[in-house]
Amino acid sequence: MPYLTGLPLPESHVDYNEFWQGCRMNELPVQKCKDCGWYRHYPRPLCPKCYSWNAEWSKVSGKGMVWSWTIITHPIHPAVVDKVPYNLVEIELSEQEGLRLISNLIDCRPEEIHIGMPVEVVFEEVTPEITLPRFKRTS
Amino acid sequence: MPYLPMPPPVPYVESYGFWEGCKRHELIIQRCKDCGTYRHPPIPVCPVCQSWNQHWHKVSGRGTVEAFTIVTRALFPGMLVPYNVVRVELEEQKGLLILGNLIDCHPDEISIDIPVEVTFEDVSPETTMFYFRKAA
Amino acid sequence: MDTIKDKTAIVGIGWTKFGSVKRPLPESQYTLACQAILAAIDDAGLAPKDIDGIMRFSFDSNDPVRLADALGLNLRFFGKSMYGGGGGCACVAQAAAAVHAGLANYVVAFRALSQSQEVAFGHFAGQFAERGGIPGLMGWIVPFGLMSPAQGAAMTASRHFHLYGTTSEHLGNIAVAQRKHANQNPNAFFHDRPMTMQDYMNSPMISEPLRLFDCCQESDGACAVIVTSVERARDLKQPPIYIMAAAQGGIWYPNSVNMLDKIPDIVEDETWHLAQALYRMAEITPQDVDVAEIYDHFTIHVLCALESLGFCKRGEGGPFTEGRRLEWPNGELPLNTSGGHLSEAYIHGLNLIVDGVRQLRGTAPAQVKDAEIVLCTSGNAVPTSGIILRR
Amino acid sequence: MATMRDKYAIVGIGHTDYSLSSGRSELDLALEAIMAAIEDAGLGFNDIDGIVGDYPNRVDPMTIATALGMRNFGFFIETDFGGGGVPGGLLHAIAGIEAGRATSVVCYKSLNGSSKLTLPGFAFAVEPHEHGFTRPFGLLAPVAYAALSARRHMHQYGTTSRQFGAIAVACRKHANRNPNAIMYGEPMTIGDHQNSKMIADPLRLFDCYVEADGAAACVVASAERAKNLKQQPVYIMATAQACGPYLSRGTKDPTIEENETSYLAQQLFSMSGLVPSDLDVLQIYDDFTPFVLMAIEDLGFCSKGEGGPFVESGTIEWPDGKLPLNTSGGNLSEGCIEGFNHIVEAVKQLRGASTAQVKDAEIAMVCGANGVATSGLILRR
Repeated sequence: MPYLTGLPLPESHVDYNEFWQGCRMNELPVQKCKDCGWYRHYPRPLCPKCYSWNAEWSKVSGKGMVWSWTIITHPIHPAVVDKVPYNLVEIELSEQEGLRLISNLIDCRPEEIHIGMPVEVVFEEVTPEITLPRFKRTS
Repeated sequence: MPYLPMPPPVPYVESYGFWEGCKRHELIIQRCKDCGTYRHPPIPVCPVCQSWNQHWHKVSGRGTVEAFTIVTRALFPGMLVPYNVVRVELEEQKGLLILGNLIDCHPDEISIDIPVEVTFEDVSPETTMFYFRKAA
Repeated sequence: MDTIKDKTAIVGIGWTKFGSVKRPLPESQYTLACQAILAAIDDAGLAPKDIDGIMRFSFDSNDPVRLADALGLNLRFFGKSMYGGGGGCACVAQAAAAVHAGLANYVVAFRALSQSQEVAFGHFAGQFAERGGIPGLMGWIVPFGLMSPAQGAAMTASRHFHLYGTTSEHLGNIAVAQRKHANQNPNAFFHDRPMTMQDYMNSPMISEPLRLFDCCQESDGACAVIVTSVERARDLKQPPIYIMAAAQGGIWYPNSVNMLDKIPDIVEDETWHLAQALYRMAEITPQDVDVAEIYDHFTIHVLCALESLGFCKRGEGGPFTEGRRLEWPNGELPLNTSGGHLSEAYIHGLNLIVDGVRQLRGTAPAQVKDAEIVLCTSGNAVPTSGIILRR
Repeated sequence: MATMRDKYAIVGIGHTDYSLSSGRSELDLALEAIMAAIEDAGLGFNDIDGIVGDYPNRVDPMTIATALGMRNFGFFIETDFGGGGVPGGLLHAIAGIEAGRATSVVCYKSLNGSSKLTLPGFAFAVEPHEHGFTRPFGLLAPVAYAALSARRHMHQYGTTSRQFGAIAVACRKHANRNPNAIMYGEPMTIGDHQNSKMIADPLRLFDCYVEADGAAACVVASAERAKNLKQQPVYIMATAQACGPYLSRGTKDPTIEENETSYLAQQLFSMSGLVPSDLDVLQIYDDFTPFVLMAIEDLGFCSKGEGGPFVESGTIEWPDGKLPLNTSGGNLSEGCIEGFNHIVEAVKQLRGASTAQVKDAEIAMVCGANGVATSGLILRR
């Protein structure tokens, strides 16, 4: 059973489909500049550091640490009325400082979560089309 | 039956009064209590004298076709074409325009300046649409 | 009153490939915006870090944060024009105003569209059909089937025909002239598709009296221009194209549910007010204009604009289109020489500005000999805007 | 190099009642505030020749122009980016007037945040699709971004919830002098703050803005023109916008020294020739208390990480604090008019007409939302 269900899901979009296709194959592809090697997420048309249009979808390790976290205790949106409390984490991936993405921790009670804790990606299929990258503690 | 297979308007703060009037089969237009200017669509302030005093005034529903088009291409499946859209200038005030459809009227019979009068259609318990027909 | 006449200039222009709903481009609106902006920066001989201002369109999802993200920009000026196609020249006008006031040095005005991936304007009302009801002001028109700009334009046309005896041939003159220009322009969508008056008359009726070829396209693509001060312009790669005047025009209009169903009786309409402001600031008359880049969402609106802009009197727009007057190379007032929205691409007026600049640089696909002054306008039938450019 | 310092002034202000449920449309509210601002300036409706719209354009300037009987409106533009962009509306007005395009420009903001009596129009605008990277994980409202930033600030600098609370308490105290504040008559202690409902840990209910129905407006004109008008002019010493690559549409990293708000401060202080210690009163966009704390740091009123002790020291509390903050109650306690209420309050302070009047207030700063593209003003008597 996925950590959170019934929330708005990603729509197909030409700039982002590679990311979600990767997740379906249980991979975490992050856009990387082929010239200067800088990772960027969310995906962007070109590299804001060196202005190169050459980019690849680089499979990252999926390892990282909790950069920040919150416990949503109040239904801040109609979609989560029956879902609170839930955790929301921002993960910094080990590949690059500041390379962060939003996700959830699937195996932690609120009091167990702390900034800096090492985590790794797990993939949760929520529909046949969409698999979401979530995280668990690195044992 | 509505003239077109389209969803009804959703009344909003300024337009409730108008659509309530339609339910009573009355065409009522917002009018300035101070200078008497009619205005449509409704807005809170009189564009002529900036007064906030206004009331809903029942108009005759008579007017003339000011402009029209015959739509011949459907924009989505289920849209019946051809159909007409007319802009009617109500007799109460020059330039008092209201958009609608001319029912029971063949496209060839429609021309600018022909006299028309309002008619109403209860399309659902919640909604009464207003249309125009050629004046007798 | 002090004005900005000749105090700012367009120093860079950029554009992408153009596609359409029928022949889509694979790139997103985001990518297209970046392509066009970088092309303009390169054309000007600038670096991205020089750009410190952005003016975007209403309905353009490329907000300043997205562009700063993608292009590494540090912006101190950003804003948004309004009324869709009415706002193209307003983006340039406000960019010029910011530069003039010392609030920014190099401001980009751009438009990116992917009508194949996003909502195609001609069909946006389709979204209403699935709804339970029609909200807000749209509730006054959509339930009666007035759902697309073409249908609104048709209302204007029927009234103009009635009042002034205008004919379909008059509208056809505009479409045929612009197609001829597109045939000169390799980047025009209809470059390889000549069109005769007969072809125009045979094109399918969309909403009487307007035919398919009275309507602009639904396009994919982007255009961008860069505005700076004349002092900075002197040191850059391209010859500066001076902004003689930049203005907007809007009118008091009590029946303001706007689906481009303009009322052609009104002599002093939004474009008339715009014209007064433009000619006053530029200190020229319509007769001084060498090339007209007039916003062509629909042929009837071009015809109304020709009247409002003072090229002829209200009601005389029809006859004015006759005698190949609007046709390059020999016409007295070459119109939309890239093919415009009807035949090049619908980039919301920015492609008209780009072509206007090319005319003054002498690099237009259908170059008007010795063109010195170009008038560009944005969409009328809504609050509108315009600029006058010179070499 | 042109400078706009002191060349323009706010000559009129107006606002509606702020309430939880007005039963009125945004258009209705906007017109009341705009007409009040024009009357406050001693101008006629036909003297207005420019309108700066409120992003995301809830109320159409063409409709306003029609209602005001403006036969020709020749300057209209929209400031971008919601709460970040509001003070920037005045920047656009100044640019327009300086270009000879207008003489008296009205700026406004109208909201039905509480009763949601909005008037939907076209659905042309495309929602940024990158929402797909946040919504499926439950990042569905701004408060969640604020919570993630706040947690980072606490982790990095030892900032506490009580310190965030000090901002909320100060704003509430000020609101309790302002009869138009939604929280008027509802005092709040730090204890009340600490006991308020947790929304997104560490943020509690009283760390969040109060959604409101209401509208506010002002009229901008040249300093010369201002001299002959009804009100004592409030001069615009500096106005700026700021947006940079450091935002990256994610959570604001509070440790990054160079960010949108520091860039804004740099411009505001260089244009005005002032330093932070010159300011008498602050109006800082307060959607969530942590963002106010970060703004205080980024604007240079204290150094990075010292925002907590700074706000806890009482410095921001009227009447005794050295730098009273959001003296009308702000978005947190007066009601969220997306920061336009901050502009109105800054003007009242400089007119000597605030309900929490700072003695001899001469210079005020207005700062838009941070963590997004932002803008600000420095105003003087």
